Amino acid sequence: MTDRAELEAAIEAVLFVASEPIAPGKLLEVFAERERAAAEEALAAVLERYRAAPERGVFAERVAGGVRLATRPDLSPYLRRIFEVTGRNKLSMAALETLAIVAYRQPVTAPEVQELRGVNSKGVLSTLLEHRLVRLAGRKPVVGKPFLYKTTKEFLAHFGLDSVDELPPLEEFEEMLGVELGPGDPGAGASGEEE
Amino acid sequence: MTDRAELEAAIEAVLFVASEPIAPGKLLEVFAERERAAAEEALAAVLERYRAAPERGVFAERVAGGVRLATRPDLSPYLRRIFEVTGRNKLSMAALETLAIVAYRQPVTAPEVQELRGVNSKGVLSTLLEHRLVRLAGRKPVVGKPFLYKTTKEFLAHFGLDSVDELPPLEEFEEMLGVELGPGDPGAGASGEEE
Amino acid sequence: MTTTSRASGALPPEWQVRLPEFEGPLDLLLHLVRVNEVEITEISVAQICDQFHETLRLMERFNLDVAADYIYEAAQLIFLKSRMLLPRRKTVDGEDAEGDPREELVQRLLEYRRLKEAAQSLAEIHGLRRGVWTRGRQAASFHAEEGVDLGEVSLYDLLGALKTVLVRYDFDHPDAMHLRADTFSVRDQFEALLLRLDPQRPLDLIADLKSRGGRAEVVSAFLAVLEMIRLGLVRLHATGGDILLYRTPKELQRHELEAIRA
Repeated sequence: MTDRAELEAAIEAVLFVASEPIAPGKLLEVFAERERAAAEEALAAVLERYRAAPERGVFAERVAGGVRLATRPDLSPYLRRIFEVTGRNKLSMAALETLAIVAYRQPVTAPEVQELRGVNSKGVLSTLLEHRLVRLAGRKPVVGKPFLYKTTKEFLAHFGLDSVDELPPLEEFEEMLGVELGPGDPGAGASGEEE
Repeated sequence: MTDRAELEAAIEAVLFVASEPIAPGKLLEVFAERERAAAEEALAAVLERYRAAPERGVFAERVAGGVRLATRPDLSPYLRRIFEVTGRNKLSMAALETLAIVAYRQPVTAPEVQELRGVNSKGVLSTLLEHRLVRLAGRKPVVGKPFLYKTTKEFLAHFGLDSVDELPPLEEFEEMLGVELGPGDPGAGASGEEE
Repeated sequence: MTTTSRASGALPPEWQVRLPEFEGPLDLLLHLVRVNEVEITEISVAQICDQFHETLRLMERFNLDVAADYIYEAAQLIFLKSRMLLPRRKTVDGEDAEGDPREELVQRLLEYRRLKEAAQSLAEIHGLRRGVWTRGRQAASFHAEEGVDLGEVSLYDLLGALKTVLVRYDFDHPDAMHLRADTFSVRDQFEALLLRLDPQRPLDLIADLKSRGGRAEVVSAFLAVLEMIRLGLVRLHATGGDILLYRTPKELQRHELEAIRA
């Protein structure tokens, strides 16, 4: 029987080496059947060790249906000073709007996105494809057979979500919109308008 | 002044992200001049934290004039068990290229694939057979009677297609991306060489 | 209240500053609803329609490209405005037979506003999470082979791979190139011509065009020359039966090149 310390050590090593979130079930397959229960406890202990703390720069998070180690977001300025930053572009508002549509309406087609945004969104969709935040998921069986778009695991990992169900529900917004609107932003009034 | 906890956290994050050993002097450059002394102490503390211990899978080591985090060598059997398995679920770029050729040119023979790719592709084809993404579909009635390859139902299911006719033509892909990808269209390849 | 009198009339100055920031016609409409301090459901089509058109005129005045999407929406608004002016048909018991013509617009705006809220919350998460670093792909040595996760391979990857194959094939088999349909983009011709133009020596346009392979190429090359004249990159000089092209000292701006579409 592998002792508890070794189980923990092995789990930590796996998490350290993995570049993508690993599903706990898959991680436990490293161990023999009869050790799984003990390994599960060991995993919990390792995750506990990697809880965010002021003096810790690395923490464990559950994203995209798995577990992974990552750095604390607020430490990014230090990292940027020493490592080259690649592919960390800020997403434009157009990209975020499109991403929101795909995330909430998936699977969705480009014409549907265009209908909702009121603008042709092909360019934005291809940017999102390139960033691997969305992916093609077959075609819709309607006239023209347009491509369907879905979000990817990378999307979940980037936004720190375990699954798309964790997206803030749209109904919440609906509720917010259901109530009487306040006076809006006071500065934006069309003061000089009626002269 | 950055507090000690943050210094330690930043150092841990840097060590975690780095893929190669970092010289301590370089690591300390992340911090302001007047903080270097404190940072040096913090570094020592972090290295102390990462001393080899039975329940730790990752430790700090001094190599090549620098410091780095690495997994404990005796744990590598566990790592191999999980990452070789995950590796098997990956499609190499070579496999993906071959799959694309089979998809668009089916039925196609191994020599034809080789002609297009410029390299022997038999190994890759058998990987694709294993993954059940392509299948054998008889032999071509030419000299040597090479096997013909086609895509499978699993292939269609994976890409969300009803039939291979639904594969997007390359021009559509370019149009979808709103860019011109350069020369070539699926018809321009080796088709002329066929008897 | 200090309102500077403005030629543009209805629009307060802060709108103009914000013009290019709109994500599209719906975004502009939402903005108009907001500044008018009305509920989306209480929207005045006539007012919104006028303000929308006024904004488009302003955009044109500032030489901003008014995209087709805006123009389409503007036409929709006019149509809606005209419908609002028509007397509505009533049913026998005096009920409105057609419903509120604004209904569809109102629904679209509500939906779009919901999406903006969602996008906003994604933006916040994105801002926060952008600072998260992982160890990335350094651990590749442990993988059997570097590649794409089978579960995540999409048609996009498949096509990308096909493209790689074809580009490489063309590169390795230059003689296969002539199999391509000869399509000549104006932009390609533009770039090629610009490279060939020597500031010291003029180019004989007629002779150059005559040396071209076919009609399509001549037309593209000619259009490229017209584009260059428009951008002030070349000067034309006609002597006898010849037309000479002179390269001017003006530098080509990146956005100018990008504006030239095939």
